[in-house]
Amino acid sequence: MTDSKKLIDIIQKISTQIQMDKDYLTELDNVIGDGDHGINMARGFKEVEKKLSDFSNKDIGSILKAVGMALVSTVGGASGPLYGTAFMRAGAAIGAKNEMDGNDFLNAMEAAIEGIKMRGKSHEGEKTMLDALIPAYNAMKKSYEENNDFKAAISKGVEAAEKGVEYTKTIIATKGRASYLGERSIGHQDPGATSACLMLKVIQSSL
Amino acid sequence: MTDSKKLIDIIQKISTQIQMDKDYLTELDNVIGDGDHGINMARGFKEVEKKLSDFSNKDIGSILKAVGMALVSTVGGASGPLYGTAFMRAGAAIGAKNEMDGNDFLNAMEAAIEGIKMRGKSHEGEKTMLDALIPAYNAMKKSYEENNDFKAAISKGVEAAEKGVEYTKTIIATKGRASYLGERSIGHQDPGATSACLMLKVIQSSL
Amino acid sequence: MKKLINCVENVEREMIEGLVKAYPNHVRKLDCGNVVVRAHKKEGKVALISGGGSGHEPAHGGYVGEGMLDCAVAGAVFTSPTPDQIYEGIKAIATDKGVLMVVKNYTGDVMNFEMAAEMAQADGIDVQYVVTNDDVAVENSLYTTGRRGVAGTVFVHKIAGAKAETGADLNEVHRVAQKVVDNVRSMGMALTPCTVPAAGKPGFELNEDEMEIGIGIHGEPGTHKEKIKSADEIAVTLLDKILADIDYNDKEVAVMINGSGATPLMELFIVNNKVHDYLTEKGIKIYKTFVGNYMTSLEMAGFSISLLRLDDELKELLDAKADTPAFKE
Amino acid sequence: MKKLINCVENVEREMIEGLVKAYPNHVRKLDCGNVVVRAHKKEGKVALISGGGSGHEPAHGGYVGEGMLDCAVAGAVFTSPTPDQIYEGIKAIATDKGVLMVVKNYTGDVMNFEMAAEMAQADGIDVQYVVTNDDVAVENSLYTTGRRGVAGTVFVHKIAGAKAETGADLNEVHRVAQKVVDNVRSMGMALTPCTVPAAGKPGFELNEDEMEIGIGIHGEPGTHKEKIKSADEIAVTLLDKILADIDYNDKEVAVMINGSGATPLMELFIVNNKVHDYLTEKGIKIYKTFVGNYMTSLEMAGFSISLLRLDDELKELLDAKADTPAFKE
Ligand SMILES: Nc1ncnc2c1ncn2[C@@H]1O[C@H](COP(=O)(O)OP(=O)(O)O)[C@@H](O)[C@H]1O
Ligand SMILES: Nc1ncnc2c1ncn2[C@@H]1O[C@H](COP(=O)(O)OP(=O)(O)O)[C@@H](O)[C@H]1O
Ligand SMILES: [Mg+2]
Ligand SMILES: [Mg+2]
Ligand SMILES: [Mg+2]
Ligand SMILES: [Mg+2]
Repeated sequence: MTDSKKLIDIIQKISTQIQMDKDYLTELDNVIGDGDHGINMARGFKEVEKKLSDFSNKDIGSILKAVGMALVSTVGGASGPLYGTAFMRAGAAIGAKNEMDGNDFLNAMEAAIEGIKMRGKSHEGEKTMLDALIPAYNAMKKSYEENNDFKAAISKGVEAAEKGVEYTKTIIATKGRASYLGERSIGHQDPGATSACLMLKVIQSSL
Repeated sequence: MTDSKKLIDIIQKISTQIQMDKDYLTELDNVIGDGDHGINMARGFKEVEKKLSDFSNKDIGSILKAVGMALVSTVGGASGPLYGTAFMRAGAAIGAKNEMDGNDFLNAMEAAIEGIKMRGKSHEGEKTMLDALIPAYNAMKKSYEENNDFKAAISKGVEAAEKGVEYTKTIIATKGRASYLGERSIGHQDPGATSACLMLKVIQSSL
Repeated sequence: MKKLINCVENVEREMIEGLVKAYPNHVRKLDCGNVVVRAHKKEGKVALISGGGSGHEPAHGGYVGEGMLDCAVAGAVFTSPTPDQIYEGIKAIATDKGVLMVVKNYTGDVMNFEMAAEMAQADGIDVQYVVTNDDVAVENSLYTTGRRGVAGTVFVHKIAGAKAETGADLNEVHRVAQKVVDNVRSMGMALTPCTVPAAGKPGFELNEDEMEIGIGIHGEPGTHKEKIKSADEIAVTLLDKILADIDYNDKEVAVMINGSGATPLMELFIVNNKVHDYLTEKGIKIYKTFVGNYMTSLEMAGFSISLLRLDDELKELLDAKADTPAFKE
Repeated sequence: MKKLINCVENVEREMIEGLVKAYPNHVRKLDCGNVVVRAHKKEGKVALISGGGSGHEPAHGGYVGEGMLDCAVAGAVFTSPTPDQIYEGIKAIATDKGVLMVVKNYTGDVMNFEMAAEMAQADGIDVQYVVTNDDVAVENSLYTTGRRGVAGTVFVHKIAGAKAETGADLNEVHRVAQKVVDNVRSMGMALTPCTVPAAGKPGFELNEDEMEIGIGIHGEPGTHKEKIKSADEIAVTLLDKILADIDYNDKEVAVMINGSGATPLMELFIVNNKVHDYLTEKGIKIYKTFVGNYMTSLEMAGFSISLLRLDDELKELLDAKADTPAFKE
């Protein structure tokens, strides 16, 4: 599916996308949170970008861990430790490989999701990034097991993530800042689910 | 010219006029001062009104002194001590009379002006109430000496006061808050000169 | 956006540097980031650390000093600081008596402080923490993140700080801090929103005749909008909600009327005038009152009321000496 | 006009009552009006009285207490109090050592305090006064009222208050107060106007990209408008004007960064960051810094800088104990 070089390229593209959608993500967070999600993510990925040149000789696990560390130490807020933990866990799951296939990706993604659940004490249906990531993971896993085609699988994943983002509009937030709004959070899309979906889309279009 | 009863009536009318022009005077003060002249004067004359019923058996001097005391203790700011002193001095100049003629009025007005000058350490041409009062006094005195007709004299006085108010637009303030504006005070009419002119007009129309 | 700043990226650092330059006898900044510690480290006591996003000044850097905190970590505006910064703070102040973290209950704050604690514990540092959650505007429910930590947190700094200063051990300081958390409740409102510098526009909108009730401290909307009422009516609305939450009957309390940043002190005193009378009518005895800007939200106009139930232990610690840039007793 | 008030006629009284209810151990209100005196009168010292219009909170009621004022008289918002009220204040605090009035240089304040002094002197009370005029924005000229008294006045309260507390006689306390007046200079700016409650609309208008330079403390316009600049540039503009006025070379100074009421502390610290560096570059030594809301203009956003030249006597008095609602040392 991808090697270290390609991975670095994908991370660069994710960063570019996050910078582009900074205001959009912030605007979403303004409605049901404190209006900083885009700012936080953009700050974090800017830091990640600075590290990209150091990554060239590293294995995939180390690269993902370094991304996670950079996010943890620059994003702050809720999304910092969550995305940070996700990338670090993903890196640990893959280990010192220089190539990763679809199975590796799915293992890494599973570990990332577990990391978020543990750190966030959260689960599906709480109007968080998990509502994009978990359905995406499930759809990708199913598709990949059936066809052994990662491109097809990531397409399914993106589709499911997009549905997940839509789904967040219909539910009350019970985790994160949006939970303070109670009923008032209904009708609005979760910024973290949106940023997670954006990342999956970048992966899809980069392959 | 007037007796105690008539005087009380005039004071009542001055108060009504001040309440009516409260916003106008405040607006003038907003431009070159701190936007409270109308508020201050209205507060003071409301207090004066409350005292009117106590005045009915008093002589003219006592009434004017009581008006001055009420203004001093409720108006505050610059205009409080100035108008307060003016009325108190006027009362002292007239003394325990129950009637006053044109000469009495002019003596009282002269004493009032001297009181303002003393308290305010000010003189004509500084963009203050004196720029209405002094020309008015001079015109009234001249007219009264020539014709011995108070109605004619107060008309001349009002005319001169109005010119004085106009004149304050052309000069730089060197006393009071407006003096902080320097050149910027030019073009704007002095609120204190305006309120002084209003009072003279009420006297004119009440006779 | 009208602000006295230089560039949105640097507001936090310049703010912290301006603070330590103003009060060099009280505080200094660590080189590693926006971490404020006491100018002179005090050994032999439990070290207290708090922090959170910036924009709440004087919280938390202004409360570093004798009788209160040993360290405050400042994140980006309204954004929790990162674990590495908190970890540096912990290392700088840790004594052999251990470290107590005072964390406001926000997902981000809790997670970042937890990660820092894990890092410090791996170094063998004894770390415990309390989570403040005094905001009664948010319904407490098993199914949510729980209530927010707001201005009542300052009472935790003051009282746990005083306890730590006595040389008490970590369990004792933790117990007292938790006692304050258990006995303090707050509720806030806003007349105007505020603008995160990096965002450039207000967190919500309000009409000229509207106010936001049940506001937090991060510029987010409150529980609902209402037509503006008189100061007295607003004070009673907030108080009623607080008084319904825990039993204040016949209790002695400390009162905090906390300005949100752009509220004139005149208005806070007018609010206190009613708060005092209303509590007195209800037979609640006011032991001490604090009126001012203690936990702000940038240039938001509004205020919160905090009520802390007191016992003899808390009274004594509340009255104990404090000497910090923003809180002196 | 969005304000936390009940009715515009009562703001001053309710504010003063809210203050004394918050700090009953420090202050009480005279029945006759909005006059605040110490809760416990101290004999054997020169009594200090100050005051002015309301709207400058915590000035002046917040500075009544040990080491500072004995009495503060609050007029209507931005309007000097009346002589009868000041006279009641003087009578309440007068000791056989006499009374010092600290008056800000406004025509109204000076006249009303003078009339009160005449009334008290007629009773045989020994009254002297100083007039503060620290605002360098206004050109000093023989042909004007002279400069305005602004935030530097708080240094007079602090230092003359400390001197009075030593039991010094009236001439001595007057000398020290005058020394502060002679050595303190201030300059301010505003990002937004403020609204006198009784007026209901702002004292001036400013575009989104404009600021007012050389502002006073009564919501009146400043000397001129400018396009908004960075915090650093604004700080330098104000400082340059102050430094050009009297000689600060090689002097030690006290610095006050004073918020106008709606300025977040974050921004004041950012300003102080520059002020500190700029003065240090110029070789001016900063002895002590005060950052906060000391002399406000209702809900105006903006700030002023005050610089006080110090000698050993002033340093010692500045450091002396003060225990008032709004100023503790
Ligand atoms: N407990 C949690 N578990 C999973 N995701 C969460 C949790 N809390 C918050 N989030 C996610 O974090 C996003 C908000 O991130 P951000 O705005 O950067 O942080 P903060 O809320 O601290 O300002 C939310 O939209 C949500 O998707
Ligand atoms: N020294 C002075 N002598 C005479 N009149 C003065 C003097 N200073 C101010 N005034 C008058 O007082 C008016 C302002 O009154 P007011 O607004 O009520 O008081 P303040 O300036 O204290 O707010 C000015 O318009 C001016 O006419
Ligand atoms: Mg957010
Ligand atoms: Mg005026
Ligand atoms: Mg945030
Ligand atoms: Mg005035």
